[in-house]
Amino acid sequence: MLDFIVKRFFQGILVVFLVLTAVFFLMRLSGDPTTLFLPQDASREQIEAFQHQMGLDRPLYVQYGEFMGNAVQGDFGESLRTQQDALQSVLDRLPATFQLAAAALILALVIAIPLGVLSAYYRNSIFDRVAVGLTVIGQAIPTFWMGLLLIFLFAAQLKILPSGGAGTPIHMILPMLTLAFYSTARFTRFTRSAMLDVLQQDFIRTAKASGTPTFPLIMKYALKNSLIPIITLVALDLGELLGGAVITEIVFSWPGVGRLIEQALMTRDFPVVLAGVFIIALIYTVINFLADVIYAYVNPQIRVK
Amino acid sequence: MAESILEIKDLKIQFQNGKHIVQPIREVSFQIKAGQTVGIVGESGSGKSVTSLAVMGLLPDRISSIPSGEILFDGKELTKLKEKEWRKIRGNEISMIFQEPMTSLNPVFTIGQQLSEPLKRHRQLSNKEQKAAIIKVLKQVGIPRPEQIIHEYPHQLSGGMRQRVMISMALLCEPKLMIADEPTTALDVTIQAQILSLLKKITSKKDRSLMLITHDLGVVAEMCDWVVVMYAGVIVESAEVNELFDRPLHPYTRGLIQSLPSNNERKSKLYAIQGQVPKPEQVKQGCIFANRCPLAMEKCFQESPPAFQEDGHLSKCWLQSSDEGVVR
Amino acid sequence: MAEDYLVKVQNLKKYYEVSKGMFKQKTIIRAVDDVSFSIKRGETYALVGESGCGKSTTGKTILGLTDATAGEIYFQGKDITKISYSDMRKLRKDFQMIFQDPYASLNPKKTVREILMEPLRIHKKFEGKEREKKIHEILEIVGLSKSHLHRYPHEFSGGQRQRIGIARAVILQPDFIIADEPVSALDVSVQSQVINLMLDLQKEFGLTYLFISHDLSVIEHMTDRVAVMYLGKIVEVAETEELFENPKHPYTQALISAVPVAHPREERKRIILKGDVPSPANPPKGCPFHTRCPFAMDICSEKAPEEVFFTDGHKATCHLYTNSKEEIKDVIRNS
Amino acid sequence: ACTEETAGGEDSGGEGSGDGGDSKDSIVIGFESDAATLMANTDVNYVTDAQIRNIYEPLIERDIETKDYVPNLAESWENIDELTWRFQLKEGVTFHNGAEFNADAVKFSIDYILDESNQSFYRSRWVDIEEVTVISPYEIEITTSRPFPDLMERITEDLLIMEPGYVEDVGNDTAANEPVGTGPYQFVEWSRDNHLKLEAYDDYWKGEPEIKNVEFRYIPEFSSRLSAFLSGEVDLFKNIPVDSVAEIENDDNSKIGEASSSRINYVALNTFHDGPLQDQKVRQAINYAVDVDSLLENVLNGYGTKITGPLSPVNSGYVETEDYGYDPDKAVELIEEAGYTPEEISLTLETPSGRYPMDNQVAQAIAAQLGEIGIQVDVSVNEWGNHLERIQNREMGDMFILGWGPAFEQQGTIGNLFTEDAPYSSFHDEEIDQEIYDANGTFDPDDRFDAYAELQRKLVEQAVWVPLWQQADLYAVRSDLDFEPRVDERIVIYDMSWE
Amino acid sequence: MASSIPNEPLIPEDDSLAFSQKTKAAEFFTSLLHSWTGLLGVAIIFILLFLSIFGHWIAPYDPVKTELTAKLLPPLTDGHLLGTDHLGRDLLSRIILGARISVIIGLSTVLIAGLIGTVIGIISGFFRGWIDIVLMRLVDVQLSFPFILLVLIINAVLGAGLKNIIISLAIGGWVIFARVIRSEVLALREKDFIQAAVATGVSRFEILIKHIVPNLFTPMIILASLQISSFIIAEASVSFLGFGVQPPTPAWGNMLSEGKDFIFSAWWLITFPGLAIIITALGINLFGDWLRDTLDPKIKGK
Ligand SMILES: Nc1ncnc2c1ncn2[C@@H]1O[C@H](COP(=O)(O)OP(=O)(O)OP(=O)(O)O)[C@@H](O)[C@H]1O
Ligand SMILES: Nc1ncnc2c1ncn2[C@@H]1O[C@H](COP(=O)(O)OP(=O)(O)OP(=O)(O)O)[C@@H](O)[C@H]1O
Ligand SMILES: [Mg+2]
Ligand SMILES: [Mg+2]
Repeated sequence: MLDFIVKRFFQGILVVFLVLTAVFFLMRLSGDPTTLFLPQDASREQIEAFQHQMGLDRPLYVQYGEFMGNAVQGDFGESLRTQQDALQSVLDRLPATFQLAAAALILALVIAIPLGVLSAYYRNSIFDRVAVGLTVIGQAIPTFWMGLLLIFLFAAQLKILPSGGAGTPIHMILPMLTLAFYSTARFTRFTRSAMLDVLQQDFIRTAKASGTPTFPLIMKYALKNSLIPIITLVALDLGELLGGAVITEIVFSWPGVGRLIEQALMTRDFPVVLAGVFIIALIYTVINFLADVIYAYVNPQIRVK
Repeated sequence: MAESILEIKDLKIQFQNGKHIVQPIREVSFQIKAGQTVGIVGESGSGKSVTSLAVMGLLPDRISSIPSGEILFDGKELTKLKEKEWRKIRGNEISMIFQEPMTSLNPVFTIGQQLSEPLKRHRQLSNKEQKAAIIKVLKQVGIPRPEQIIHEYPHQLSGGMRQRVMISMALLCEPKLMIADEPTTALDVTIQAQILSLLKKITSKKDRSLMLITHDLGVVAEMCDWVVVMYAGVIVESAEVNELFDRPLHPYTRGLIQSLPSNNERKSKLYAIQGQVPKPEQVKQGCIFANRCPLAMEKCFQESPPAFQEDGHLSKCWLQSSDEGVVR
Repeated sequence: MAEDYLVKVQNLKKYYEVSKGMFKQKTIIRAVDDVSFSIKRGETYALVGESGCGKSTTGKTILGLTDATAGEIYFQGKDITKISYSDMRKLRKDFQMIFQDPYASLNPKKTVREILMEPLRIHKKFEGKEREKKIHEILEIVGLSKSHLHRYPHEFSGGQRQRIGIARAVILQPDFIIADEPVSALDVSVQSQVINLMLDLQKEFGLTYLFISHDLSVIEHMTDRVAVMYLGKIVEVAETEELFENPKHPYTQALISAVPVAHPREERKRIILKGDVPSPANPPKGCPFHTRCPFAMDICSEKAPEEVFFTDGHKATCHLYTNSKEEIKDVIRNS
Repeated sequence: ACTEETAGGEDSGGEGSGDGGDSKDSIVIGFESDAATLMANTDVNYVTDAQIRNIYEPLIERDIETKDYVPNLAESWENIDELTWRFQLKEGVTFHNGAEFNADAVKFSIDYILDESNQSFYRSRWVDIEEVTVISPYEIEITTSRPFPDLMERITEDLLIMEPGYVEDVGNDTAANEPVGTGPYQFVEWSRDNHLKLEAYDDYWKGEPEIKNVEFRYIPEFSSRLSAFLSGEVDLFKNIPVDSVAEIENDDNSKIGEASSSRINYVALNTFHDGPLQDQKVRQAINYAVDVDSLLENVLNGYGTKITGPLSPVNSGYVETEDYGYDPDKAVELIEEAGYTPEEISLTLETPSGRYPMDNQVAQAIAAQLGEIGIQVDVSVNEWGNHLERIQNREMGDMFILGWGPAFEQQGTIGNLFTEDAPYSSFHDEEIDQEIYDANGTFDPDDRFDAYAELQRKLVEQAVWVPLWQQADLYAVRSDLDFEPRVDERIVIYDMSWE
Repeated sequence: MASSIPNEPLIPEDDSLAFSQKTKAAEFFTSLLHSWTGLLGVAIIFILLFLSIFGHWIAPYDPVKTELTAKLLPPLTDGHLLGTDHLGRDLLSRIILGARISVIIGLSTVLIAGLIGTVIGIISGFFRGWIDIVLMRLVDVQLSFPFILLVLIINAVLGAGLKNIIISLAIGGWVIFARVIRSEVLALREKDFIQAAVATGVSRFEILIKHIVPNLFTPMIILASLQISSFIIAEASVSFLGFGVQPPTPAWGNMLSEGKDFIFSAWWLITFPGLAIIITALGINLFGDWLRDTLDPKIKGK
């Protein structure tokens, strides 16, 4: 167990390190942020002064070395745009992102698992077909389109929900729905197919043969087996929801990490991009680790005694 | 004859996969008397498992149906039962041991949890009583340290142990009939011997009936009182066990017995039945075995033979018809 | 005499390193643990034992499908454990394998013709027309026809596939064939067809078989000598008839006694072994069988037994025979 | 942080709904992005500036009608010599924290810009300042290292006064998040990328503002912004695409505010590379072939004010220049005179997307217009950062669309666009270079005006670019809000009121 | 979408995978006729391909021709079936021509990503050892990052445009191919028929090319068909953020991006391209699902 944790810890560090390295060089390749920050009328000398000030005129490897040296100490530098501590800016956005992701995830699970279970149980019935149809359509709808549609309906036409911003729980409804939509489709499908898989297993027949009625059979015997693979998927999706909700965050003006990174990308605010990438890679790694641990916990076959 | 615990009459079972209809069970009739161990032998795909599932009411929903025939259990017609009524029977009056001990237990529940299931469904017992009852059967099937085992998960047990757990589960509610579908095929020889002797011990006590499904004639010879030989969804021969081995009537049964290596001289060519078992959709008119039968006659290809019977020894072969005379 | 041995295996070891589950440490599985035996030209040598005892691993290691951890394998007097993959390739025309699972051993994307052509092509045997002729010939020998040439494996039944597998193995006319449970996946009626085929081929081509099986009645029927394996070790070797008549090792005895009878009236005294085969990852100390042995003595759990030789090359590895004969009888009687 | 947001959100919801009727004293203003920092004198971006100008104040303001400098925190000023300026400051002004406004604050604010470690983006404009000297508590002197006529402009446009005691006390980081100024509104709460809340400063020296509570809300997506406006969450926001104007006009509670901005849009004709554009005649031809009126009418729905030269009438020093007008025949003629046929000219036109009103649509329409006379134009759209970088690195293709401003001084535009150093027009001519240099050094206002007037005429004659228009700044405004859009894009809440 | 996750198991059981040439087509066809979802998917894909090839002839108007006097016409006016956009371009024509871009992007990304991923997966799975470790770490690195952000970052480096969006999507998308193919190869390696080939003396290279690769086609095709739609959607998302295919080239993503500002005034501008994307993704997904169900007996199941 300890072995495993130590191994995963170092693996995680390696992964985060490599991600940072890759993004560092990618960002430098993306161009020079100077023009974006200085006034348009800045002269050549002024530009050079800025580059010098920001350390952009030094050889890449020196910049990289310094960046890594500082990053190890949790110092990603200051945002070029806001001059705030880059890491802090990202951390400040994290709660909003977490809130949204958690809400969306819970919503998705609450809808998807019963739907997937029923769908699998009533395989090939009308209900199943409708459910499967919805999931296929759900996976075909781009997030931003869904977002726009919801804004159009609930904010512009019906005027019952705010179109964006954060603050009250009401503000969260539309972005949560948007984010949950895709996940719900995925989870439903996955639950359904995991359930179908399980329902074909011999041990289900065994349970039936000992007179177990349908409801406990499904809820107790089959679902627990299906939940095990779902955990991995949920972990992956949580990662995606945390880091990949860029579009939803933009459409609904949600002050989260994704939007911050996108903005930083557009303005080539390197320190913020890197800090954001760092946090996301870290979260991913941690979530995956936790998923493995939970997986091992609920799956007695690999649990340590 | 009177106390047959299970009687199957002219059972037909069909599966429908989309527009495809197959009938893997076409004519099956046999009975099991109280206290008897009846062996059902036949090669892969002959319909042994499907038959047993029909007796348990576990044929897959929607895609399977029983177009005709009856299954009488203790005088009760089972084919028309509702799911609720089935539940009272399953695990309680009829129980089943499956072929694959590795996959027949739920990997995420402890042995104890799984064993308590039939008790929960069919007996009103306190937790303590449940535990006591479980430990008792576990001891009965020869599982060491049952108090510990009930807290373990299936994957922590070996194949033999798991099969014992399956057997104990089948025994828990003292059913009138047990069905064992190839309970030892997946096991090693030495473990197989353990399990067979256990089953023997169990059936010899009280009068438990056992329907033992196998493809191994040796197991039949070892275990059974009565034998039913199936071939491609049809019962071709059925007889008392000694009678069957001494005087097999159907060429298929004869072939099976003759091809046992121990019935052949060492290093000589084994007796072999030519060809292979037809799939359910390949069945043509006439005797189903005709195309592989060394004694096949014209008639065999045209008309399927009825069940000829002689002192309870049944055989579905034209050779038994009076005008041809009984061979041997 | 020594030249008579086609295959000679000496102190062969094959250990697998596996990590089970994500939290668990690596464990070493001693699949084959110090095994020596020799196979004479033209004989059928059987390897018998329970699941997981290392039969297949032994076979695959001999064929160089996995590398041996230690030990030597002599084929026609040459040690083949030390030669390179490409040198080994050339040798392969002389030894072949028949696999257990007829469904997994044929490439589903290739026709029968392609499957049979490959060995000829690889070893540059014959030219164009002749190759076709050879393929037709071999198909006929294994009981298939030309009409099957362009079909894919999935269009055949298990028995037919096994025939194709056998055809592939013998098309190069090798000297030596390892058959790993060639019939255990087959139906009873087809099983005898395949056994007959193997017997025929042996006669026709003078093949030497290493026949791996757990089915003692088949072994008794068709093999010349038997090695009994238990937990990666060979515990007894004897001529087949001798072994079945006069098994020495308690494990062999139990194994033979466990075979179901052929007739309901036949009586047989059973030795029912207690417990299960221990894991090869964690084999018992001393004699690996002592945990289940009805005759286990104190020494069995302490010291691994030495080989004991009886008449006609019959040998067993058991402490019962390392002491004097008298004591043995006592032990057996008292049990 | 979550609880803060929630708490903040609740009362904002109350204000935002805006149905309080007569008792209404709060406003919600939508912005496409957050302020980069609330520190004054740091970020040049208009979004930041527009917001913090309600907190901080400049020394001098500009009358947007007359374009004259008018006193604010400075009461008067004089030029001692070409290198020395002296300012008299207003007395009795207090910062939000109660501290007195005085000369120290001014010196501190300028020094803040000049201090390299503060990384002010304004610093580059202020490098010619030599020293700031406090003469008396309400008198200050600035000396420059060379004649710097532009200083007035810089003081007016850039400089905002910070409270030195506060900044030194709490440090730059805190001051950047919780600003203290002398302006009409004081800081309440800032949730990054979410909102900024201000409240009226009771002791404001010009008198208490009418609107008491202000919230800037950040909504990056236009459609979300619009929907927030239409649903009443937001009372005011800027930058409406021209095609959405009707939508707002049709809404009963809304109106459109329009101002002709001092920001101009143009099509640059790149002469840095070899090619037909180095030929004056070809450049002129393109000027003839682009129908600016039609673009304005059809693409911009008439929102915008046509310009004909390098400056807009808003700029000081503007003189009227000749309009090329739309004359495709003349264009073809000129091209042929230059030794080409239109068909053999193939040009690229690069544009950002969404940076200026309808920018990429304008580019596509221009391509179509040039296509009419046979010139093949390939439009490509650049991400904004790339666009700027390509210009800066002189990697731009033949033509590109860019905006400039808001600027008032002629030097700010001409000096920064048409010299060899400045790539933003990508036009360069040695003679003009020299004239610009000379004009910039001219201190006498009249001489300076004449020099620039001449330059404007020359630049038009050279057809250095295709002048398009002054951007129309379009605001969506709650109909009962008294709000006058300004040419300088500033949003002065102090001047607003509810009817 | 990188979560183009191991949704359902992709590894098909080998034996029912194989169809003999003759029966293959027939069996395929009948199985298609029996599945209306599969048929619908195929129909949509055919329409899409048809439009992308013959779009120029079918489109009623020049899709890039601006007609400023006829801008923002609602559907069904003046011969514009789906209306016009803010530059007076015919929406229907643009959607028809946009199909081509979607097809190009879908196919070429899946081709590039599939190729890279497959090659890496094969190398990793077949040769194992250190190269496997290195490559799989690379995969880990990439998987510890949201797909869409990755694509954005790469696009920020490369700049916008058709070619670049394809490259960035491919870079973002190869991982899943590598993973799936690697595990397929690992599974194949252990198969008896590979062992049989080794035993016959087939060289390693030939084993790879003749025995392993042909058995990868099915999982590759299934995976590819399931990935295409996520690439198409991802392109639209990236275009929505301003990267991606740039105007005036008609692509559904940039049409949406341009149209989103008109959500209140001209609903058709985001509605129809959006529907086009959805229908396309739907069609491809249906087809992919059907393909998997047909080729993968595990799901088809008993
Ligand atoms: N769900 C099903 N759908 C269609 N056909 C089925 C189904 N289940 C079984 N069959 C068919 O019914 C026939 C009998 O199958 P069954 O499992 O009873 O054989 P068996 O005698 O038990 O064979 P084995 O020894 O292999 O277990 C087979 O041909 C099989 O293909
Ligand atoms: N590739 C492998 N990696 C790890 N362990 C292996 C591998 N192959 C075999 N083993 C282990 O080695 C031991 C011997 O396996 P082997 O397949 O040789 O047994 P066997 O006697 O052929 O059994 P069976 O009768 O089941 O085929 C088993 O415990 C098995 O789990
Ligand atoms: Mg069966
Ligand atoms: Mg084996």
